[in-house]
Amino acid sequence: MLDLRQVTKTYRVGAFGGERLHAVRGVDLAVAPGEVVSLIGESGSGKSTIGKMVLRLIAPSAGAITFEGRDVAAVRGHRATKEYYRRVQGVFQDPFSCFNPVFTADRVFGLIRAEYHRSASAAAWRARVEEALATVRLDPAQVMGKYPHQLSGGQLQRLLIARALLLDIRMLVADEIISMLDASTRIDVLNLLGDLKARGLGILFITHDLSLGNYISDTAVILRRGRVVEKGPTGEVFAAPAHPYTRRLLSSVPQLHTTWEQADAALRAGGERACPGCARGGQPGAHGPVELAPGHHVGCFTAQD
Amino acid sequence: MEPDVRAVQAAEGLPAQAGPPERRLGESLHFALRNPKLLIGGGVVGALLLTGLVAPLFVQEGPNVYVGPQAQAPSAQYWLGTTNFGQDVFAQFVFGLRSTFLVGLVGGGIAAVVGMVVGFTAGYRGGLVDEVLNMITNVVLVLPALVVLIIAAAYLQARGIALQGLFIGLTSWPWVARAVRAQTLSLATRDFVDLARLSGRRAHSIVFREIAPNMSSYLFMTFILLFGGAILIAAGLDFIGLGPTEGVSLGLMMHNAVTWGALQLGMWWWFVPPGLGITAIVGSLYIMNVGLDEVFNPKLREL
Amino acid sequence: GCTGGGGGEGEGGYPRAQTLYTTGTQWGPPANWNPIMNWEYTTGTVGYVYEPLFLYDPLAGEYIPWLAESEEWVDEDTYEVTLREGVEWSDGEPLTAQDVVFTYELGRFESVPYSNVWDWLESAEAVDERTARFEFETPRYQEWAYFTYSNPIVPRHLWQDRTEEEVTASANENPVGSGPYLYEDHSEDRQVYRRNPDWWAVEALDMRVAPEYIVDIVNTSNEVTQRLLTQGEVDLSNNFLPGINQTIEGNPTITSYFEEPPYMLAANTAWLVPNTTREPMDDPEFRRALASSIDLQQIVEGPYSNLVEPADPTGLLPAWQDYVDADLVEEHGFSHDPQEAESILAEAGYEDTDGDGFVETPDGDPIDLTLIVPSGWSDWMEAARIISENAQAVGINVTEEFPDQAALTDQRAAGEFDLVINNERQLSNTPWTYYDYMFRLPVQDSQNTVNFGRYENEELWDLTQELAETPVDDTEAMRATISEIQEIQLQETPIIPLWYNGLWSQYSTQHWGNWPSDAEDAPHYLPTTWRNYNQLGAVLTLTELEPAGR
Amino acid sequence: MRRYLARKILIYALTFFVAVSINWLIPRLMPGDPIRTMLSRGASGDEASMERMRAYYEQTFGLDEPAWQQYLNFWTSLARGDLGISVWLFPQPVTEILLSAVPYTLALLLPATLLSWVAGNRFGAFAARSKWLDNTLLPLGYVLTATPYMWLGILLAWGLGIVAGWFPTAGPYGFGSIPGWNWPFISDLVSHWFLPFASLFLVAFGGWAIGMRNMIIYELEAEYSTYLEALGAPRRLVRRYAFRNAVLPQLTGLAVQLGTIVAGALLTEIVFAYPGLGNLILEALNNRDFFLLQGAFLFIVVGVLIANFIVDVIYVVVDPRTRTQMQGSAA
Amino acid sequence: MSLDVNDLAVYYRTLRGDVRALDGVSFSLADGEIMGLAGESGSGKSTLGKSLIRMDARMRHVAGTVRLDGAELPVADDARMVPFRFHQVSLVPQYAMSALNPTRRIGRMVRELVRSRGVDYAGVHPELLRRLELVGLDEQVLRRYPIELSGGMKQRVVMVVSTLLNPSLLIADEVTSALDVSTQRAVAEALAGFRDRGFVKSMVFVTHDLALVHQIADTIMVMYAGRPAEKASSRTIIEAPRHPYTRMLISSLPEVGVTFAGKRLQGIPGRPPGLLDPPPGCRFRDRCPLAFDKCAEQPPFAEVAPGHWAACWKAE
Ligand SMILES: Nc1ncnc2c1ncn2[C@@H]1O[C@H](COP(=O)(O)OP(=O)(O)OP(=O)(O)O)[C@@H](O)[C@H]1O
Ligand SMILES: Nc1ncnc2c1ncn2[C@@H]1O[C@H](COP(=O)(O)OP(=O)(O)OP(=O)(O)O)[C@@H](O)[C@H]1O
Ligand SMILES: [Mg+2]
Ligand SMILES: [Mg+2]
Repeated sequence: MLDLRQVTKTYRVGAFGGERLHAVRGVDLAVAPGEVVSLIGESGSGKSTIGKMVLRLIAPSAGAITFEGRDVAAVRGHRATKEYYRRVQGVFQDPFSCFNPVFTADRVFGLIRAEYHRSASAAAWRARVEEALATVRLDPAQVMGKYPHQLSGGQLQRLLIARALLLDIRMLVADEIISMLDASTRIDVLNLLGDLKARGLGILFITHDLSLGNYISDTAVILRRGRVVEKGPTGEVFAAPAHPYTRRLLSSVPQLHTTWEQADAALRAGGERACPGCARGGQPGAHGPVELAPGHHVGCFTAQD
Repeated sequence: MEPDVRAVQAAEGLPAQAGPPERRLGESLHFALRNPKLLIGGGVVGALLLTGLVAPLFVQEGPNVYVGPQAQAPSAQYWLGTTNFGQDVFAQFVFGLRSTFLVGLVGGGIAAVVGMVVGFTAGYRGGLVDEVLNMITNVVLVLPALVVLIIAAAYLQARGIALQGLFIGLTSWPWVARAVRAQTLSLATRDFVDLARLSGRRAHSIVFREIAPNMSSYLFMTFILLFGGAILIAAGLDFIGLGPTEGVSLGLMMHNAVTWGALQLGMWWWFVPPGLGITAIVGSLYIMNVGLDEVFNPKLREL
Repeated sequence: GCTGGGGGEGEGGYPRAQTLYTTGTQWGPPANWNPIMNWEYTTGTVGYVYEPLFLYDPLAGEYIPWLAESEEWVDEDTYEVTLREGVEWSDGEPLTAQDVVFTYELGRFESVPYSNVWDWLESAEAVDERTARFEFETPRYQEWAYFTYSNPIVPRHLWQDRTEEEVTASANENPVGSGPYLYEDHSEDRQVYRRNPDWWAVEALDMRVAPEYIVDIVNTSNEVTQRLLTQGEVDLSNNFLPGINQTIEGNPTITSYFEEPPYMLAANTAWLVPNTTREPMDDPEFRRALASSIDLQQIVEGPYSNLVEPADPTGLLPAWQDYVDADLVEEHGFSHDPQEAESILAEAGYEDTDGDGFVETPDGDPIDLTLIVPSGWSDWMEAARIISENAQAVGINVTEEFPDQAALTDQRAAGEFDLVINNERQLSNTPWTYYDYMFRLPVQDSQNTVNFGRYENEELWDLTQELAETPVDDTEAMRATISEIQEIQLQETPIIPLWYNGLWSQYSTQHWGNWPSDAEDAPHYLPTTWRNYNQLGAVLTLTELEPAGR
Repeated sequence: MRRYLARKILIYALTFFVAVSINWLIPRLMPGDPIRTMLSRGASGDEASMERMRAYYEQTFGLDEPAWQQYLNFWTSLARGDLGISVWLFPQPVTEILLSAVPYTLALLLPATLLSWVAGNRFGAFAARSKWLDNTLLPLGYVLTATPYMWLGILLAWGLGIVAGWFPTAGPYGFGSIPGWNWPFISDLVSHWFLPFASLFLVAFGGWAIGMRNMIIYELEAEYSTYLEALGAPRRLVRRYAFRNAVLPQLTGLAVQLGTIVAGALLTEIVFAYPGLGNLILEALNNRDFFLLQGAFLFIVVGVLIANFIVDVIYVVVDPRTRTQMQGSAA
Repeated sequence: MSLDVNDLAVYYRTLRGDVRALDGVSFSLADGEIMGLAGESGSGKSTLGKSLIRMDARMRHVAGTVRLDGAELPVADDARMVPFRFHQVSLVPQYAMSALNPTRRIGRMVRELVRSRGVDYAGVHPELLRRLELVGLDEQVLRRYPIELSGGMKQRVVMVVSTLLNPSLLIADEVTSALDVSTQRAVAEALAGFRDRGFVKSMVFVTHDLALVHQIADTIMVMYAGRPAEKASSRTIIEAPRHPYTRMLISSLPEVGVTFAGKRLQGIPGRPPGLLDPPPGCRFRDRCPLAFDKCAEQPPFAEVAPGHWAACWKAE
């Protein structure tokens, strides 16, 4: 459904924009209906940039993004853009910053109505909103007419998802939607994503928290400095991380039942720096994705950084 | 002459909004009613404004009409005395207040509008648009405004107060543009802006309906400073004889008093009220502004 | 001891008791000392440094031989002037008839202000060292007399090699003249002269100028001048200082020519100029109605607090009182009379047909006139307000407007105005200058100096030319011509005299005494430093001054 | 750093170009003919000779050429440092007129600006967060900034000059003084300078004091201040740090305000008959002296630009944040 | 017993009344103990941290005492606290990223700070260098401006500076929340290292990430709505929590390996009560599956097992 091919984004930075910053480099990935793809990586690895490119908030410097067979770059003009957003929506990291603090939270629905459902009668619209709220398990009485600060992060995040559901979306970009939430509310939101996936939505789930990526996603994509270093079915990637970077990342994740020492020990045992990609004939430090197992690729770019 | 930019720069540290409107309003009101700076400043400005609005209604003849004896000290009949020609200084003062407020309103308003449009556009659009607007801003900033105004003032064959305000407005916006741009830049990174785009909003409505409301208190304070600044600039122009050629303003009164020898003749009643009026209006506006800052900004509130 | 004003008494300063401080002429830094550029030479360049052949004393109505000892019309077209003996330039060279001839020959350059003399002058030659002879095509006696006292003589030996540009566009630093003062110093805000010890008049006329130094201070504003005057830093101020009447009354050290209103001598007439090419100002009846509507007394007492006097209906200055034909004025003159104004209007068919309180033209067109005066000229602005009020009171819709001065000059020159106030022409030796100003023909696209109202009356212009060619000493003939002019003028009222602008002049007696005044025993000269007024005898004021306390 | 400066210089150059071009244009759009204005001051009333002189001087000033040619001429002579001849003060070269006026303007402007900035900042920092000072002395600051320059000037002139008689109120030095390097003259010079300086200083002082007060309050609330306080640093240190950081925006403020301060100086000069640019500009305007007007304007623009540039450079030196931004990205 | 907090109550003054951000908090901290302080946002963790070193103008000490190394800490008195700060109690603030004066070189700032506290800088300089090295920074950083450092570097600089005078108690508030996993780990381990080397005696490590705190803390105290819910050794808290809140919290944490498809985790329904006017009794009552009548009464924070405190009637 969503396809990224060799997508690259370069920012000009510095005085006169003289320097180039490669935020995303030659990323390939695909999201199918009913699939959750998690993008995982350190801060600055280009995750949000990819998400924003998919949402057309920024334009790729090179490469193509296609959605349902149509090139996203070809979507031009206000009307076409609106149509695109009818299908593809996003939810962002900080629920508090997603709401305009001077308006009530349900204004996000109002905006959708003003742009997409002008003709809907008030009653029909209300019904529609309530249905969406029900989907995200929110009580309309509790959230309508309230200001963002009066709602919890989890509620706000769910409002945002409900907002996306008001449209006929096929694809959701969820950019770190749970990192700002308390542990106890986090899981609710994740579960909600799971439900949506069951409804056939494709989800691009962006996170730096590996355990969360693992919980919800079907495919994991590990990003490092704008490049995909490992990509594969989530279970496989987490169980048998191939790229040293993935392994190191995993070992740093604080886990309830494993101490860091134990993780380190496990890492050492697994052969710390060996890259199975190189072992399979990739040029050490410079090879692109090498398929290890069906759908499990590893890339090694250390030499090019 | 120019608004106290610094107060606004300080306010840039202001968290874009300190809570939602209904609570903010309530709270702001609470603090507003307890803020002596705001109360005193607002009170003085309000009183003068009211005088300027209402008192002229009770003045029978125009401010320039020769109604009484010449050069008379304040008396029960002529509260502020009369000019060399027998014009009622009080009548001139109240009409002058009116036009002084008008200049402030027009000048401040136009500067605010231009500054905001430029600032919003530069901040939101970024890129080349930003560069070009920045350049324009810089040019206007270094052009010595008063000199340009002098030239512009001379260019106009007949000058009204509103026109004067217009010209002042057109030269005093750059710092607003800069400040608004900075604010917009930071607000534009907020996710709700992206969300509005995802909702199919067009750029201008994002700027004016999403970003601007978040800066409302800031914009209001900016306007107040511009208002005061415009009054001072106008007074400067009036003083060197490039003021409006019709009507009265406090600056013009000052100019007339000086050219007609009010100082030598000891006619303080002609000379002091307009100067004091300007100082009082502008000073109170500034004080009010600091008060507002304290009200809007929770960090500065004192309990 | 910071009051500084007089400066250090001893070292590093001009001694106060021997220095005269003047102000009121120079509005910008001294920029040139070129007597030919008569619109902007530094105060005193002519009079203090360069001198004319004659002075004309308008108060006495007589010519005073100055560099010249005598003059003579040898025949109708030939004029001879004889110089004094022993007059020297300040560099020691003798001043001769060649210098005089050279000065007029300079007029061959078109850019020299008096170049028009060659329109009717045929030749100039030095007969001998002291005698110059001029042959005329048309002897315009009145104008020639004007030239003999207003144009200063320049030294040929220093100027003969100068190009046109050097003559008319050079600063002429270090001026070498023949007059009572020598250039001493200048800075941005002052010009200093020192007394010329070898001035010819000391011997020839037993005359000496009293101040050793003259410091002329650049004006910035009336307000500053008033301060300086009050503080005794300025001895003579030639500024219009509103309210100075009260100061004169209240401050014994500040005086002026008269002790009572109008305090000042008259220097020129302020006119209300109607644009006679426009309706309804082309109608003499309308102009007359307008003239009658104006309450001059209100202007005189209001903005001017009696510092000026209302003008005579002929507009001639008090100095020309002799030329005013009283009978004619009695018969045709006008004065403030609203009823009269209204009835003139009614008779001429100006009626308020649409009921807006203002009359329309006989054709029924609404009248909506604008009176312009330069913005910033506050006395005139106030006067304009009064005139509009007066006119409106009789039903003539006049509103005042205050454009920028330069803009006004443009409009005035192009004839794009309804009504304007103007006082271009100054006091001079002959009323001819006034009639020239009023009636000059032909009217051109751009009227820059005269006849702004574009009034076309061949008869008056012929009479004016006749006057120009009347010898200056033939006062009978002059009077006759002038009466003829006045007869038409008073009936036509092409231009409405308003008031006499004063020769603004107030002086402090703290340091200098024996100022001109109308008192019997006081000098009767023009107490001014204005440009071109030294030739009217203002320089003589300096010879009469006495240090105070003596 | 070099890149940054290069960029700044480019911006300044463009600004300069635009500003000066605007200035070239504006007077020419104004109604009024400079030559006629000049000649009409003269006594000669003869229409014909007047016309001839007008043609002559128009040519002398090059005003008879087409506008684009005049514009080109303007830039070429500017490149030669030639600002033309003044119409009003004919035939003085504009450069000369300006050179004799600028020292006076600078003598007022520089000390008044710098001292008021320094003193205002100190005072504002001192008053901040002291309830007593804040409520008593700062209103004074507000009143000072709100005072029209010329009004304060005139009040001072009358109060301290005329009434008290402590200071002379007009001119750069006594009208009877002869310039020279001697004490009487120098003290004379200073006593004339003092009142205009003081009135400029006071107005600006009030502004800076208030600005500083407002800025420093924010700085004292900033997290680095909180951290220092949490570690028990004495108030003195905390304030010193806050002051330093608060001064930086004040520095930008200085650049932004320069145009205004210059305007104030011009007004003050008029009040005190100080022979700086103020009166020159006003009279040049009244006389439609394009050349002098352009020259004065050029001086001011160049001055403001230079001052801005200095501020920019100082800013870069004292605020490390700008430096890293210039290098493109944070470490 | 290095720190002993007894029934501490600190309120925020607001327009609409007091926010009871800390309401009867008692616990103690042994020498060498790192106590993790966990809990939802708004539960009062930072307030507790601030109370121990410097209350801001809005905070009001209502009740309770704090003793450090046997001496009473005058927490309510800003001036009298000064001698204790830095020397005895120190802080790595939540806002470590912006805790350094942006316009001072770090070295100079440290020097001035140390001197202002009456300590000879030359004496501590070598130690400063040693500790910087310890956290992986070289001497160069002292010559840098804060903006020239990355977030993690700044975080570590602040840690070193705050502990330079070997305080007895260090409060580290959310020092790792803004960092990504690998930096987070480095910083957390460095802090533990400081304790091991005796730079600080004991530490309160505030975070909302239980998994992280468990890695380095000896004990964990879980707070809920301004009150301590449970305190025990890290292991106990993770493996055998007694308070229903702690239990629910831990069971809602996904771990690597747990998936949505495999095992659907459950969050805690409801929201914590507002602290402006909190209901009487157990504050978790509304959300607690075990709640019963007695919960209308505030359960004491009682020692339910040796070294294990819980505030729940059903904790036994
Ligand atoms: N507008 C921009 N201009 C210049 N550089 C940018 C811009 N936006 C992002 N970058 C840079 O691009 C890189 C990737 O940024 P991105 O936001 O995609 O990272 P991320 O993986 O989402 O990180 P995080 O986890 O911190 O959100 C970073 O180095 C960032 O500094
Ligand atoms: N200045 C303040 N004024 C009023 N209430 C405040 C203030 N600061 C904090 N509070 C309230 O005090 C309570 C405790 O806040 P605190 O900052 O200690 O929570 P926290 O546990 O540190 O949360 P977080 O994880 O978000 O940092 C919260 O309910 C908060 O709303
Ligand atoms: Mg991101
Ligand atoms: Mg906290």
